[in-house]
Amino acid sequence: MSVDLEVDLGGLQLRNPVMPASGCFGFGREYGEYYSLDELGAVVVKATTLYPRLGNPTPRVTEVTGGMLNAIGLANPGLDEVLAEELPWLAGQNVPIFVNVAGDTVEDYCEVVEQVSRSGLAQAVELNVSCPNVKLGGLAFGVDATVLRGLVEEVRKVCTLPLFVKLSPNVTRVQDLALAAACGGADGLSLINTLIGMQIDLTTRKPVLANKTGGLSGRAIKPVAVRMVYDVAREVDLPIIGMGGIYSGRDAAEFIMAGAWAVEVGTANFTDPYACPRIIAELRSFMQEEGIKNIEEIRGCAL
Amino acid sequence: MSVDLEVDLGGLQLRNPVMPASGCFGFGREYGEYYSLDELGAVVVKATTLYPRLGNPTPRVTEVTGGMLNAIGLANPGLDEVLAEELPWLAGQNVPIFVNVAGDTVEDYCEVVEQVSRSGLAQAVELNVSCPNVKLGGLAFGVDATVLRGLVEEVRKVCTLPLFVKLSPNVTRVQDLALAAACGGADGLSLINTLIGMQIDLTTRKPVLANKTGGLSGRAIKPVAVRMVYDVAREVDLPIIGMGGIYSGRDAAEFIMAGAWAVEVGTANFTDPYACPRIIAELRSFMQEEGIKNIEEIRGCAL
Amino acid sequence: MLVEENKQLSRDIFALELTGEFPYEKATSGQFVNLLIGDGKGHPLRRPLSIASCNPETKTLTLVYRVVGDGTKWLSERCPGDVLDVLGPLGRGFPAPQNPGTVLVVGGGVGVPPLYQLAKELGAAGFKLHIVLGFKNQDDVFWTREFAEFGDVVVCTEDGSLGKKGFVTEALNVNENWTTLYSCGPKPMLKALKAHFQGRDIKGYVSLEERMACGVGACWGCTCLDPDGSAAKRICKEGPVFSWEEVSL
Amino acid sequence: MLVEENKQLSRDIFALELTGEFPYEKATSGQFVNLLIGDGKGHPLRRPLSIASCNPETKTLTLVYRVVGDGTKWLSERCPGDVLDVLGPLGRGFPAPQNPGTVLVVGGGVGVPPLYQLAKELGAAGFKLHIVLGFKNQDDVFWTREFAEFGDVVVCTEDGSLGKKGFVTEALNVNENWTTLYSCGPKPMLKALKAHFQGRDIKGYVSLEERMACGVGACWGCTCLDPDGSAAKRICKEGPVFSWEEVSL
Ligand SMILES: Cc1cc2nc3c(=O)[nH]c(=O)nc-3n(C[C@H](O)[C@H](O)[C@H](O)COP(=O)(O)OP(=O)(O)OC[C@H]3O[C@@H](n4cnc5c(N)ncnc54)[C@H](O)[C@@H]3O)c2cc1C
Ligand SMILES: Cc1cc2nc3c(=O)[nH]c(=O)nc-3n(C[C@H](O)[C@H](O)[C@H](O)COP(=O)(O)OP(=O)(O)OC[C@H]3O[C@@H](n4cnc5c(N)ncnc54)[C@H](O)[C@@H]3O)c2cc1C
Ligand SMILES: Cc1cc2nc3c(=O)[nH]c(=O)nc-3n(C[C@H](O)[C@H](O)[C@H](O)COP(=O)(O)O)c2cc1C
Ligand SMILES: Cc1cc2nc3c(=O)[nH]c(=O)nc-3n(C[C@H](O)[C@H](O)[C@H](O)COP(=O)(O)O)c2cc1C
Ligand code: FES
Ligand code: FES
Repeated sequence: MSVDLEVDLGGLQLRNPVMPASGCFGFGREYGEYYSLDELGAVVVKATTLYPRLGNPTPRVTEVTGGMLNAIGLANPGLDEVLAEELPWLAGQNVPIFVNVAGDTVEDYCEVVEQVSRSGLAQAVELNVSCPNVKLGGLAFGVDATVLRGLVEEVRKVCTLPLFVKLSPNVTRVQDLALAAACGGADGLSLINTLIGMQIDLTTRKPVLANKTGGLSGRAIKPVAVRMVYDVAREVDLPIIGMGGIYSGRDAAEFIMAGAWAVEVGTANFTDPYACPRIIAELRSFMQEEGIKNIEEIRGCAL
Repeated sequence: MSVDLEVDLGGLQLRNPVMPASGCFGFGREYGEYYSLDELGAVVVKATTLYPRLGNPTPRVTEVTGGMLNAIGLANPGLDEVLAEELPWLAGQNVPIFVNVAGDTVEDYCEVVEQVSRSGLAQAVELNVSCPNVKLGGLAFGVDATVLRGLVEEVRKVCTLPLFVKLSPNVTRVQDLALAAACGGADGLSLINTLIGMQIDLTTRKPVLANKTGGLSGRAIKPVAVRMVYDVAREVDLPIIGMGGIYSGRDAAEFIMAGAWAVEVGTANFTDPYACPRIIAELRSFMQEEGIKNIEEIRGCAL
Repeated sequence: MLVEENKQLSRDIFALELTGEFPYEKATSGQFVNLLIGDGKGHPLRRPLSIASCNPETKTLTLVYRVVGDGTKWLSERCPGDVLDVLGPLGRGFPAPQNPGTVLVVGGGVGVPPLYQLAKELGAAGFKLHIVLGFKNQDDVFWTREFAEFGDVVVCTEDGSLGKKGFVTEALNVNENWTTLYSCGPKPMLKALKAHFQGRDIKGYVSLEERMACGVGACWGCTCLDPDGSAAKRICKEGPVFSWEEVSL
Repeated sequence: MLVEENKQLSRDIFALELTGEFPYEKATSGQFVNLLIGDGKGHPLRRPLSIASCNPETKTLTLVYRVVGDGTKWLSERCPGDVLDVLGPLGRGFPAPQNPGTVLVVGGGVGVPPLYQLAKELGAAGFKLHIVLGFKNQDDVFWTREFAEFGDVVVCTEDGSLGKKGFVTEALNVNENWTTLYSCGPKPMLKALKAHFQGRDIKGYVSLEERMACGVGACWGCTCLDPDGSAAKRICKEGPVFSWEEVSL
């Protein structure tokens, strides 16, 4: 049986619903040495900020049962270099580009989004309003509905690309934030970002990460992520990109059944550099075995 | 080296800081067949409500990577039977008893707490304001600071026992809820209850649990739990009982370093019926190896 | 316990023979054990499997399981000499018949194995048994010869590829003089049996299944309701065997 | 890759010899591989280990590791014939010396192994080597004889239980005419070395360690800073080997 993996993500045509998640795939160059990036549905690049950032002190990453903690702190080379060096290279790889954008102020966000829109190098913007690692800004936008709506409204004015808002799971009711983003003018929603966690080193008796807390990702968060996708899909009528602990085609199918239109793969890349193409192949096999002709057939079927 | 495992939990003397968590240990009878309950620091019994409850339809439990989901729905025999049949038996086992109390209304909570206080059969009350499984009540109390404070204030009036409030992790800032409970008159805090999650059966294409969502527990939630204990310990000056994914003495030590005075062990009992006494022994060995004489020496040392 | 043998019985059914320390004397037919998968890190919940046979003399315990997921797949890969963490015996098994006369034993699929120990016990106690075993098709069939030692055996397959074609109820004449019925298998089969014998003078026992967490009665994960839906029973503790009157199917 | 041998070298140090498919030709001294622990389910992050020796002719790769936690403990239990998932070679290794003259090679603890491949390469290229190897005490010492093939070797132990007593710096006369220094070991040792040779005309290279997630440059988990703290470098991609001028220790 031939199955159709294509998805129309609110106007954006993807050849399949699988894309690497922001921060877990750099700007594509590194894993581009392992396989051809045009196999992917899209590439979501590292959070880009107006100015270069060094990020948090190290250690920034550590393993926990079923996942990892990270406190990268939005380290990135800054908008100018991203536009000059990274996106032009990636734009030559024949794969849609989502630029993940972060900032400390509404103005920063707007400036980055405007320049990315104008550059003609990207196909969509993913607004990172939930990075739990940066003490200034970041967190605040993603956890308060009014603040979030305000941010999205301003960004919307300067954004000529499809605008996805990436939600934080560290909130009481994620669907309220999803609605706020929708009201602000988002074209779609990405979820979930990492859960805030901590690991303590029993020898030093201090937190392992220099930043003390870090974002939990990987298999451990999958049930929470599936639930949040489900909660949001039931209340908001926008395309959803689901993520959180996806390691296999079956995991991807679970998110799609919960209401996701597409999925992102983060931590799994670190365990298996070929995770994304493998997940695409596994999703295709799963659909063949189950006689599912296209993604829409199962999208949100568990709702 | 001889180490001292005793803890003074705000006036309550425990011979060690390890107790089984509510809902994972019935009223003590079942695991009491595997070892003597007086080895434990205390026993926290199943959530007790004013009237008997059948709970949610089955399936109510399912395994996920690194943990499980449950949607028991507060099934319990109700206050009268608990007071007549369960607590008298457990009170004969020479171990302090924490009665976990749940309800739909402030009046229900107060009625149960008052009768438990009067019964003379319990040493402490743990207020379950965070059970994510019951559609009516439960959730609402634990996620809104004003509502929570109001509940705790009313319960406080009728509670003559040490009053622990068990916090929900499904909130934006757990420390705000902790403060609300403290202002309401809590003597201590227990955290965390389960994170809300979902698992979808790829064959039926529906949620596995009849209740659709369930509470995530086990190793998967440990980093989130440690972080929340840490967050609360920094801002609230009350004894904390930490829990979430504790499987070993080292896990228990991690919570204590994050600021917990004692710990509860839930899901681990299902994997290993001897989990609690094993964890006590492991904690003792850990302290011996590290030359830690008593629990206070490491309590909150990572803060 | 120690794996003595792990033998494939049919397409996806295996018989696991265990030996070593176990309270063999205490175990009765219809009870189950709760098995740890690996070191429990990857699989925090144990897997409940019925006791198919338990022999205190030879000190062997036999479990028969169908490979359906990760846990049973892992089990199917165990080899003689491997060590398994086995909790049990758990729950309440089949009670002895209250009346003399022919006893009806009806099993479906992986509901068949726990009835083996039962048939053995009833056979030893001198009861006359009529045994009906239902399977999907001939590839699923196992242990029919073993049961024949204790009574007359009728095999049914849904597609008729072996024995009688159809469901087990079709092979059961309600007018026969059976005094007690013991059954284990998929819920629809148990329901059909109860309906089939509705109003007849026969005592019925069913063995139920439900997803379990603790397996010992501590978590209330595995409950079923009594017939009027007013009280809950724990399948792992008050069950897994119940009389027809005790539960709503 | 296939485990050929997994030999205990000292108290908690093991040498793992691997064979099978690997781009041996591409690997240079100072690079590392990233090893999957088990099937990766229990341990989602790979473990970085330096290439201690790589032989394209015999198609063998040797890693030397200290057992410090779960991952390395699991590694130490692998047997010949076991299969490992090895990603690499990764990162940027030791560059060739820019000047002729005696080369100083200084290793501490598990910083010693990556220098073995380096010494082998430099020895083959005809360089004269002075090798200083530091360990905690005599129970930790390994491979000193192996290094002696390529130059003169000085062994130091912190407690003096073997060789010279004290830190490696104490065994190094700054007035000697060394042109290049290659070092790998704990950060305090690398810092002390840099301070020791401050102002001397010697080119220094250090191999750094940091907790890693991807190991390929994609996550920015493993960065260090340049000396004025204004730019970040990824240890797994731009490193793990850096010249003294490139990084702040
Ligand atoms: C009292 C009792 C006795 C049983 N006896 C037998 C037996 O003798 N032979 C046999 O083949 N099977 C028996 N089962 C069913 C058996 O427990 C499941 O097939 C098994 O747990 C599946 O595990 P898995 O990891 O392969 O499947 P998965 O689907 O990967 O398991 C996921 C989770 O669901 C649970 N689960 C899945 N299917 C069932 C089920 N049918 N019943 C209960 N829990 C389930 C598992 O225990 C696990 O927690 C019995 C079940 C119960 C409750
Ligand atoms: C480029 C590089 C090369 C290395 N080469 C060697 C070598 O040749 N021989 C050797 O013995 N060790 C080497 N190390 C250190 C080695 O990676 C760690 O000792 C190992 O990862 C510990 O794993 P574990 O599971 O046993 O310990 P755990 O403490 O259980 O590991 C927990 C997590 O912390 C990480 N971690 C722990 N210690 C270190 C460390 N020192 N450096 C980086 N990550 C760490 C682990 O990778 C894992 O993600 C190297 C490290 C790096 C970065
Ligand atoms: C090392 C690391 C860096 C990350 N950086 C970003 C980031 O820059 N922007 C962002 O929106 N999310 C970031 N994330 C979150 C991921 O994109 C993703 O939402 C999360 O990891 C859950 O998916 P996973 O479980 O598949 O990893 C990062 C995650 C990790 C592990
Ligand atoms: C099956 C089950 C039932 C539970 N029932 C209750 C309950 O009745 N009251 C309560 O406060 N918490 C209940 N909990 C939550 C636990 O007490 C504990 O907070 C949580 O499981 C985290 O700890 P763990 O990871 O060690 O299991 C239940 C948890 C499980 C797994
Ligand atoms: S499985 Fe816990 S009560 Fe039955
Ligand atoms: S470990 Fe990911 S960039 Fe170095």
